[in-house]
Amino acid sequence: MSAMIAEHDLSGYVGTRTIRPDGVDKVTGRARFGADFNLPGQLIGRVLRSPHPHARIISIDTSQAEALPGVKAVVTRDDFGDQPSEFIPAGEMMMNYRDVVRNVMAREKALYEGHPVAAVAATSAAIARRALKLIEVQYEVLPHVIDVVEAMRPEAPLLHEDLYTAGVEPKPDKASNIAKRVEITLGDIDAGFKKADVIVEREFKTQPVHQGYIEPHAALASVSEDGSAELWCTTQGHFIVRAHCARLLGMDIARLRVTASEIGGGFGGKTVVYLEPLALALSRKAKRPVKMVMTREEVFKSSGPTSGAVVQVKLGATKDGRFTAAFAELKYQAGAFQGSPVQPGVMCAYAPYDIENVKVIGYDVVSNRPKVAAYRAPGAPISEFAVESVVDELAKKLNIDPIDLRMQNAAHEGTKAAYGPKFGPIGMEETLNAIKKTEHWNAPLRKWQGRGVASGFWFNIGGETCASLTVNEDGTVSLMAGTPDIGGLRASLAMVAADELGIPYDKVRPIIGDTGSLGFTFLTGGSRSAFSGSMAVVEAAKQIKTELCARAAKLWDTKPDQVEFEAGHVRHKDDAAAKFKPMSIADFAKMAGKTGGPIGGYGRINAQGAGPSLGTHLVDLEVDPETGRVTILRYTAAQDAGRAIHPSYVEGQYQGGAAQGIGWALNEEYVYGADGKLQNAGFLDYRMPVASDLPMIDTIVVEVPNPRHPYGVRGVGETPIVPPLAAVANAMESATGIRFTELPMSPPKVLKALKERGLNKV
Amino acid sequence: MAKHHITATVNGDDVEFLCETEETLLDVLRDTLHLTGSKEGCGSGDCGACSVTLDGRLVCSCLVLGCEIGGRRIETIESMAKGDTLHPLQQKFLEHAALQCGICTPGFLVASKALLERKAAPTETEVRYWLAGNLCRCTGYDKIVSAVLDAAAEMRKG
Amino acid sequence: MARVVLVGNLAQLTGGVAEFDLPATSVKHLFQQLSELHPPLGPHLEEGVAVAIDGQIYQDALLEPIGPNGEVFILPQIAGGATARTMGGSTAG
Amino acid sequence: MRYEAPESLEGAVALLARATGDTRVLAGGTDLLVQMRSDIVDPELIVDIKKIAETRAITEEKGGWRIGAAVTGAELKEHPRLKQVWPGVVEAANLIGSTQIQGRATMGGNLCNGSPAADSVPALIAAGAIATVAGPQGRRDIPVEDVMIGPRRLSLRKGEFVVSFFLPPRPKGSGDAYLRFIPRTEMDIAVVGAGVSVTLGAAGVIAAARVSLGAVAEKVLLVPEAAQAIIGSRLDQPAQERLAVAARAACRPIDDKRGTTEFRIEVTGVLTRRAALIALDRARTN
Repeated sequence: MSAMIAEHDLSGYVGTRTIRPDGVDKVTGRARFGADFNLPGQLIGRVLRSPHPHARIISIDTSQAEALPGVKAVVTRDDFGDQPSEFIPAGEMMMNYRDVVRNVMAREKALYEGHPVAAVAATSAAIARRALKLIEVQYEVLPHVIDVVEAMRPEAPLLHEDLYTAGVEPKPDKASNIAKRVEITLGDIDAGFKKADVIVEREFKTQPVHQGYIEPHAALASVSEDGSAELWCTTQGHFIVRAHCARLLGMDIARLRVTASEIGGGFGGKTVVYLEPLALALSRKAKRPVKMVMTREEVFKSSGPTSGAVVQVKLGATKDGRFTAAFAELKYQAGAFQGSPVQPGVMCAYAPYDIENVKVIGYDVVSNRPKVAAYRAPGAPISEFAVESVVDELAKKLNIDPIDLRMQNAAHEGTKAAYGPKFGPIGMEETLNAIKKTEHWNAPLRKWQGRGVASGFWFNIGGETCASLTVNEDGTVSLMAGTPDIGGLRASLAMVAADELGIPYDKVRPIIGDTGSLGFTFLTGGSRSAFSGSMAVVEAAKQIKTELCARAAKLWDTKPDQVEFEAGHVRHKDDAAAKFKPMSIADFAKMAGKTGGPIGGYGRINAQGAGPSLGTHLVDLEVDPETGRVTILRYTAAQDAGRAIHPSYVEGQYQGGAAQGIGWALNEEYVYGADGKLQNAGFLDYRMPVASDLPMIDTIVVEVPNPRHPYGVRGVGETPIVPPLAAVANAMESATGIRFTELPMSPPKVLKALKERGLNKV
Repeated sequence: MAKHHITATVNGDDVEFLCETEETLLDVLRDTLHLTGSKEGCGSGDCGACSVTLDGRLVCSCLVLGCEIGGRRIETIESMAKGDTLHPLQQKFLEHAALQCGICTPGFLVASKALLERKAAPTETEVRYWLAGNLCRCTGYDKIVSAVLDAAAEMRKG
Repeated sequence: MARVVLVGNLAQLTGGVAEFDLPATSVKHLFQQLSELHPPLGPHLEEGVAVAIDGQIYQDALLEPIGPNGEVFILPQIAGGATARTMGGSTAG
Repeated sequence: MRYEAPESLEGAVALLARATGDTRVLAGGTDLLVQMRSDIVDPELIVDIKKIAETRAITEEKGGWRIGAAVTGAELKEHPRLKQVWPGVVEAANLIGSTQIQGRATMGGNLCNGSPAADSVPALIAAGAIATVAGPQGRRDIPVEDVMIGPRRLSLRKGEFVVSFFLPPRPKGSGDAYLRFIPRTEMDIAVVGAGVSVTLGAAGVIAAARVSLGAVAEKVLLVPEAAQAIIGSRLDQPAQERLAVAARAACRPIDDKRGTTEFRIEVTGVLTRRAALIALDRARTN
């Protein structure tokens, strides 16, 4: 470790590849994830879930379960007070708690297979499982609807009798499964399409895919007799968990302390609550700690995948390749409750391009599936898959190189985005150039091999963020952040702190604080944790430097403006006599008590100015014409990071996003039977890419600094999943001449398409 | 039915425990012996996060019954570092940033160690196929495969 | 006077009017003026929208100043916000 | 739930014969433990046969090979001679799951799990393997194709279990191969499986052949028509086409999450042809 750091100038860690501070614990098995926490006297909680996709719950009889020796508590809908239908800010997020309480525990109806109906806590997992079998639930089974288009039909089974489409005038007088219509417009598309020489119009269909984190949801709750509680859980945002749970259980926020465990993957799926309120409710009843862990089947059936969707795209261009008008209509599945990511889907659809006339309409549609949760750039991969496929087709029609066509229409600084703002400096053109310059772009291809390129956009967000820096007696620094570290955050923040304070990286020890230790901090999501966290650390460091300068001025009997902080030391500005020896942080630490007490800084900000990150991906693949099997041969991902604090973890984001996108494009999907039940709720038949499915994934870290961040940083975590879907589809077209518009492009679909065209021969 | 009384060797230590027939080796490791480095990602042998070696043979501990291991030798992630010294694989995983969230890391390390004990100089393809039973959702496998190849090279240098 | 533009569905609450010239000096000030002009807008502005002032996006920034000739777009809150309701996706594994 | 690990055949047979409730034989456990966990089975008695020496041995016998029912895929692969004589069988057994699964999974378990998609079974059937079964009436030999009669249904009688497999002597000029189709490169259940074994006669003409198909019917199929289609040929283009047609004709697959009926039938022809070509190539160099 020290060897690696020695290579670098101690005054500048940002941009280097340090070893993560939490690394050793993670390679030795010591790191504690959600299911690794235990308490004396703890009970095991299990959930009874609806076997029906849609059913009215007539009655729930838990008496036999409660009578089973070893069962200490049973909770049902009766243990959770109803919530009014109002959208309440939970952190920066708005949620309708009426839906949240119903998703956590079914009330009037079970709305999807796996919807929680009751939960038990017992002295052993075996007893808890037996108790579930003793709970008698009377259902009135109702007709169900799974498909988004069917759910939109007037005659479709209605999930919520009180759901009226928002965003349409006049307000509809009849309830439906369409929760919301959204729209953005820029210019006049009719005029724009009139100017077009070529117009491509197509419909696309995607299936819901799961975030696929390897660590199942887990929670350990302990409620004491005075109603105060502690909760350990695996989450992307323990302050959000606290907000939701306090609300659902009617607790004072200060009485609930939530500690985020190490998190075994989230990708957006661990931004909501499932087990946490149940564990708290069970513990409150049993007055004993309750531990709950989902099985993999429960994760697939009951935690949020992202939307499947149907997307229409219409794009017009002049002969010389200038886009004149763009239209899209997006129909996104929300699952059992409203709130699909259709709005960001609408806003991102054409964001990579500078187009005068744009109109995008979106529909948020409920159906009898688990409520969708965020998944990496929520909504964007779906709409941009459709748009980037059509851009590719347009390039072929116009006989223009697909990178050149994108370049010609690329958004850049000053471009007015269809969703409102003017872009600052962004890296669309830079990533296109980076890809075009690769040897990969011009490498030869054989028969049945194809090459595809596609770009992607994601906004990124900032938001409320706290971080503290405490100077310890020996001059070392303790760093506390409030966003769970999913992929190297602690390393990035420690590097920034070390650079700000001019001390060695390994003298900074970062941890993730619990909800009692820092002010409200929004979750790890929206590609915000490194962006916002580093801004908060810079603010905290500034406070320390100011404080040290003030103390030095007093010690030296000089004016504060006579001293300055530089490279880890406080110096007297014009110290000709050299009688004031520069003081290090360690010097101050030793005499902290004598000079006014402990030294520390506390950054509390609402980070603004998150810069969008654009990326362009390039993929080669080969199709087996006789079986429809697709092999990914080569992959290059270029993306604008603004400034890469830790290049390895930035590259890791590009590679991980690409792999997830490849899975989404080729094999991953939720498969439902006619009975409305999920048929592939496990890693065996929900086919995420394995090591032998992928090649090395080359990365190009483009750096177009974000002027609103002290180090120029942009979030990078989400954009990488946006380009792969279309890149793979475009490569499929190049390999077979067939434009695939439905995901996943699984072997049966591919072989069918080849057969229909008589191409299924070597 | 009385519990089974089992004695076995785990990470070089003699251990003695009681377990029900349906308890898996993974349950025993995590809940009875408190060795939580082996993770449960699926419970069906599809993710490899619970990988351990049983008499030197790589297995998913979620697919072995606790009552099957009487008199056998089990090695888990907890025994991979020796004293203060990380195994070369552990060191290379850190240097290559071969982990993001880290939940799959113990399984990958145990599986990779088993590979390098059988094959000192595996090709990239051999590494990828050997590790196909270990799911990682974060990294796209790139840095994991690089770390294993690099560790192999270093171990060959001795 | 600041030039104010409503993006997306919000104009449905102002009888289709999407553009305003208002003497607003801060986001809070602007929200007050808009709510007075078009009461139905009020709850939506409170629910959480993003504003782009001279091209820069701000979320939950009531105190952000608006220049005399500022150009302000009021848009659905970016993922992580109200309209997404699903919040941002994960930044990492 | 009782667990017994007898060290003798007789002990195992006695336990199985006496058992009243749901009883399961445990070999590698890679299917049984998953079914127990997902509440598909909840046995009263588990009989672990791995302590019975005979189930764990690989021995040469009358010019052929005897493989214990509880020998793991990894052990098969590591055997110095077996993969030269029966490469198809060894490869098939090694397609069952991951490296970790290989450390546990056995051909006995793969067969007795009663899945039509079992990877090692078409290879065993193509090889003409015989299953040796022990039971209350003593031992008997059953051609592997006659062990499974339907999904999760076996022809074994009460108290019987598979002890070992016998692979017959291999004439010179013989070769076998097994191919399966899965969407990924690893970790999936076969959507289609094809095992082919051929023996060349004079002048490189196929004198004998066996073709077996997995995952395209309620059980693993032995398809004599497909074998007939190539016997007497050098597997030239027309013979390959006849083989594909005959193999497809034997399919009666289901539509499910893993593949459509149409897809399975189409790919069966392709894989059978490809497996035959590999088997032929091996026969020529043997």
